[in-house]
Amino acid sequence: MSETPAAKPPEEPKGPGLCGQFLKDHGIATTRLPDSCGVETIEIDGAHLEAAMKLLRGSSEIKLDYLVAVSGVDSADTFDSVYQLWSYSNNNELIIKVRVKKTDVVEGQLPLVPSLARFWSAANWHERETYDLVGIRYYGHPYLRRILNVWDWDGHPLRRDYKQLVDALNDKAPGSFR
Amino acid sequence: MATDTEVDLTPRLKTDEMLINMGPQHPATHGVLRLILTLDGEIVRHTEPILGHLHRAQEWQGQNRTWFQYQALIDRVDYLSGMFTSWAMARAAEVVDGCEVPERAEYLRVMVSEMNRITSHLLWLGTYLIDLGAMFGFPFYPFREREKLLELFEEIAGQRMMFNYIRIGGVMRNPKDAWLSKLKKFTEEFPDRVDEYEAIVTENPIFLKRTKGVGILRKELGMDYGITGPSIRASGVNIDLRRTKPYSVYPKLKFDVPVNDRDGDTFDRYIFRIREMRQSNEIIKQCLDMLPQGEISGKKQIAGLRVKAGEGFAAVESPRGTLGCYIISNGSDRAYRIKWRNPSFCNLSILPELLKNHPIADVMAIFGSIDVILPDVDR
Amino acid sequence: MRNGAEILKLGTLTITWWCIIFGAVWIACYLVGVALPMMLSSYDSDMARMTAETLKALTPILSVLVFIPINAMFMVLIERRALAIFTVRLGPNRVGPDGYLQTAADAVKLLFKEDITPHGADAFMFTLAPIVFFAPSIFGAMPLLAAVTNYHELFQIVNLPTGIFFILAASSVPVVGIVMGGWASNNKYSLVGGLRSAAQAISYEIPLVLSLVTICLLAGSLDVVQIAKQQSGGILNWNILGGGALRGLDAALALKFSNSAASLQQLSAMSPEQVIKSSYVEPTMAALGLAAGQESMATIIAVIAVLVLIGATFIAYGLYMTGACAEINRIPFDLPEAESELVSGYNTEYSGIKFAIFFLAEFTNLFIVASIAAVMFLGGGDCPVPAWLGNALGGPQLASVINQVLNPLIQIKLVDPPTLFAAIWVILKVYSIVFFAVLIRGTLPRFRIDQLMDFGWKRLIPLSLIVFLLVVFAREFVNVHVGS
Amino acid sequence: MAEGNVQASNEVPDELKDTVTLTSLEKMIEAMGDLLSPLVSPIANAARSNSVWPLTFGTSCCAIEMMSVGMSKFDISRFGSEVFRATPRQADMIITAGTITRKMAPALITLYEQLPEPKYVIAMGACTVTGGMFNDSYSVVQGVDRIIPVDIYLPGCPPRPEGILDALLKLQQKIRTESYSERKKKKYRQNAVRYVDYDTGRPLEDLIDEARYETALALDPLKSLQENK
Repeated sequence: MSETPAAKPPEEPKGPGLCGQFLKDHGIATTRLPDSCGVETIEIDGAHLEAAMKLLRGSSEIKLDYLVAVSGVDSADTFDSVYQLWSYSNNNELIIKVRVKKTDVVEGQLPLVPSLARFWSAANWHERETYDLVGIRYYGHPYLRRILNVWDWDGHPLRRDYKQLVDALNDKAPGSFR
Repeated sequence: MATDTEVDLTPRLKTDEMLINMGPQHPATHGVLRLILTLDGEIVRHTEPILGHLHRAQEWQGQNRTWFQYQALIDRVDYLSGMFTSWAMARAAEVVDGCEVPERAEYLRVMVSEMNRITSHLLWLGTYLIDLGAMFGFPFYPFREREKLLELFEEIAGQRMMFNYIRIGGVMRNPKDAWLSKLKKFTEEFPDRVDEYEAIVTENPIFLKRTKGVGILRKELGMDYGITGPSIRASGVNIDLRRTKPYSVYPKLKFDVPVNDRDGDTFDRYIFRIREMRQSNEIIKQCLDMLPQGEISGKKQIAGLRVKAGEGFAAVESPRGTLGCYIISNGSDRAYRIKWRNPSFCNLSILPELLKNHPIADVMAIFGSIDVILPDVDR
Repeated sequence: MRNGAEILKLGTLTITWWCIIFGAVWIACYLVGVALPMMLSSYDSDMARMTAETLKALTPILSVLVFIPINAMFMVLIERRALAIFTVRLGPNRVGPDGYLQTAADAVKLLFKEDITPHGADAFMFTLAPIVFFAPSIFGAMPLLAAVTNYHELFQIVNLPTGIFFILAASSVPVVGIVMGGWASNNKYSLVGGLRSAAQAISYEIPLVLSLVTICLLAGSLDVVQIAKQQSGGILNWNILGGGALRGLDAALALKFSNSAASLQQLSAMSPEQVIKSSYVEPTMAALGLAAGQESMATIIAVIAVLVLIGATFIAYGLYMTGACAEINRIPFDLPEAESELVSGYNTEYSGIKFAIFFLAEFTNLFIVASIAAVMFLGGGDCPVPAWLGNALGGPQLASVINQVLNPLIQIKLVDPPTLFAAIWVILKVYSIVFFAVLIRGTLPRFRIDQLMDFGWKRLIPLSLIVFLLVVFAREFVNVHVGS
Repeated sequence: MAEGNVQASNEVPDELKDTVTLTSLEKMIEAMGDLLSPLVSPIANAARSNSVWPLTFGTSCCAIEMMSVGMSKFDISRFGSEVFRATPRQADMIITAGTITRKMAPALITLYEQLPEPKYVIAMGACTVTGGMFNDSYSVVQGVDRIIPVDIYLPGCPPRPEGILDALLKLQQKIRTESYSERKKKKYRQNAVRYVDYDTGRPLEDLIDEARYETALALDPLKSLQENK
């Protein structure tokens, strides 16, 4: 259960893709990750996320104006915040990842990623959900509260080290069903 | 009083806002949504949706069940269109795995999921009329057609609602010829039935009064919130993955995607669903004619089903909008992470904006019109 | 064809239930109002006479008390069965023979159910509300009794010279009960429901009353018995068709159909124009001050006036039905208990017997507004077949045959044929209105509160005022019921 | 019956309970006690069993089948149960159609307690019988009998509408075997606080506190249970 994704076969580092080049032109550094199933995937530093998103959304040629989803992933040594970007008007696609190293996270605190909810309403509930389930704190979010679980829930269920609450309502151990 | 020279201008009658708690148990919240409405008289000033009353940890299940087990579970993500949830995950897994899907399977997938779109819209139509207060009478008619389709589903998949029919790599079962002819018969009857609904509903003056000009969704606002599906097409955004990001055999099929030319209101969202049902019926007809012979699964359906390592995102156009699935696989028999992008979840987030300054009776009209399924929201 | 069989079953059910209801009321009234006083009359003492008189006076009350619960149970059942037929279902058919006792089971169950007063509710008001809601439908129905039983002597006691005012006053009381219940429940849905109900009742009372006032104007009376009497003699005399404006036509046709030589001679001497003239021309001439040579002009005006009157009364009937639907909270005006918005509206917190009373009263109110419509617009207990046509078709012979058959019963005063026929006609009329209301319930969605107000104040009230004015002017040119 | 699972420790104070007033008929029957019970039982049972009004309570997939059962093809109205009441005060039975999660549990308890006696529960679907396919999810209640007493278990995911009809008939049979006075004595203990005061007129910012309050309610029965252990 706690296996990490198998290491990818090392790919040749390609040059920046369409969106990576566009961001580079506007002075935002990105790292190109291996394409996920043919979709350009870039890693970006949290500090530049908001600026990059504004650029990508506003530009007329890229026009990635459709934020499909924000996901949180508890990877082997990082917490990833993954943004799927599409466009309403053309066929561009982009996946942006913001990675926070687990070693950088202060003990007892949550990893921090800037929030997009202030200027992109679609991000609002997705970020709340990711905060709820994976435990990534989106700073600058107007209303960052748990959305699916009750408000004073302990822990973040989709973390690999989550210990399930056992009580009168739910006392069978996970996996006992199978 | 003589000493009082100033006139008291403060209003004598103090009015107060009233908080009303709607749900989680309420006949019109389609299950278990809870809305905390701030009312000024009967006008809604602020809405606070509270979700998660049906949070069944589908994503957590995805990490803890094998692929084969999880396939059976995901119909429950959106129980009115189980074919689409299955298909979204199957597509994502196929994209990651790189396995081929036989053409016959693709046609069957299109067929059953369009059938499922019809059942979903039919149920929506019935419940929407209940929301508008037609408690008896009309709501029963869409169910009549829905039952016919459910019988067909039962014949091909063994279940009325939780089909588990579309599997990673293909579909589960080959339909018999009798089934295909029954379906053909249904497609021939169905347009007449839709005419019947339209005759009862579309020309009903009270229905028109209740829906026209209510809950206008501006195009830009909808795009800002990431709304998809008929709700945004009724507001003039042309996003239908079957056409804009074509998948499966949709490019080979002839059908229109109805798109509005103005900001849509509740009535537009109704009429566009009706039109979509007609289009779906056309698609099924074409599929029946074009259905090729051949294999139906490109992957062996065994308990130890594995998906190659990698990550990928794939989406299908469900009756409610873009239904996406983001998979990270590490090559083992279960997923490392599965994230669902549910159309209802995103569409629901616009509800507070739409409800603002509408009377409380319109809460149902608007909430019903964006067609939200609660397990699709809460997972 | 299965649907046909279902409809047949529904018909059987209806007739059986009618027999049960009327049998019960009939026997109760007979025992208390006729049989016991007759027995007592053999004792020649003041005490016996006084008791007999008291019993007679109590009969109307007793009849209503027996009638209302059984009738409401039947109405609930017929509504459920009819809605089931509209939606291709079967409806309750398990309890008793073919489900005849379904609502009786419901009633008994509700009687045995726990009766809850919610925490924080005003217990006194909470208990009082259903009573306030239900009581007016009992005493409000009283003045109608004489009108629907062909002025039977037993029910003359409860007749009032200003009966329709009394009925209207009584029918506006239930809303107080709704507001009381809504307020006392300590529940916001109830409160909103109660307030909606008050607003709705105030708006829709006006067209309702105006449409009835229009009829009173045509009838020249506020006495429901008087109004019902005026309409006797067939459908052409009913208030829904101009309030007596067609009496001239009726009279001419009667002449034509009567086979006596004198009338035939009289008829053949008249041109069609004269037929019309015979009933209206004089008042018209007087009103317009026309000379003798301008008769054709007067005739045209009279015909126009008749058409206007027919249209106006017909619209008044529509207005009355709309207002009544709103008054008793039926779909599409069921906002006070809007199930998909306010859970159950004003009765959200009511359970057990109190809820049963609300339920009962709702259906009783429907029955009462339908009977008002039957008496005021549809001729009360009058047979829709005009008298001359009935005579031509052999009505008197039929009546005499029936009289002979029923003779033993008539002898002991168990049956009074005119009352019997009047009751049957009233029931047919009332239940066709009830059935129409059920049909509407199975068809229409609900209004929104602001649209409801809009509809009420901007459409119905002006329309009802226009109708009223039209009638005021048009009746000057025609011989309507007034003064007859 | 799983009444034992419902803990008495957080019983509602009397002043918060709904008042139950008996009708004079019931008072009479109660006064006569067990004597009258054999006479009343058949009448009461026949009436109760033939008019079981369900509450419109549906959380997920099963709710759709519950709707189907009221529709033309299956037609629950034949058994007099098509009167789906939206308010618990007027219903006799809850069909727990769909998964009950921890967040939903307090609402369901409240609903159950708002039903007037006699009240019945049909646990519909695998999720409410045992937790079903979501049995080991962190957020799912493993069987609705952990929070309210259940009369009929109806397995299936979701059960077919015929299954619901069967469950209803079984429930009717069960009701017919009851004794009136026994049923009166068997009182369910109130546990949940009925009036979660969402709307005390506080400003919306305070909703946070209110939601915390609700959360506390959701978890309270559990905490108290652990303390007892």
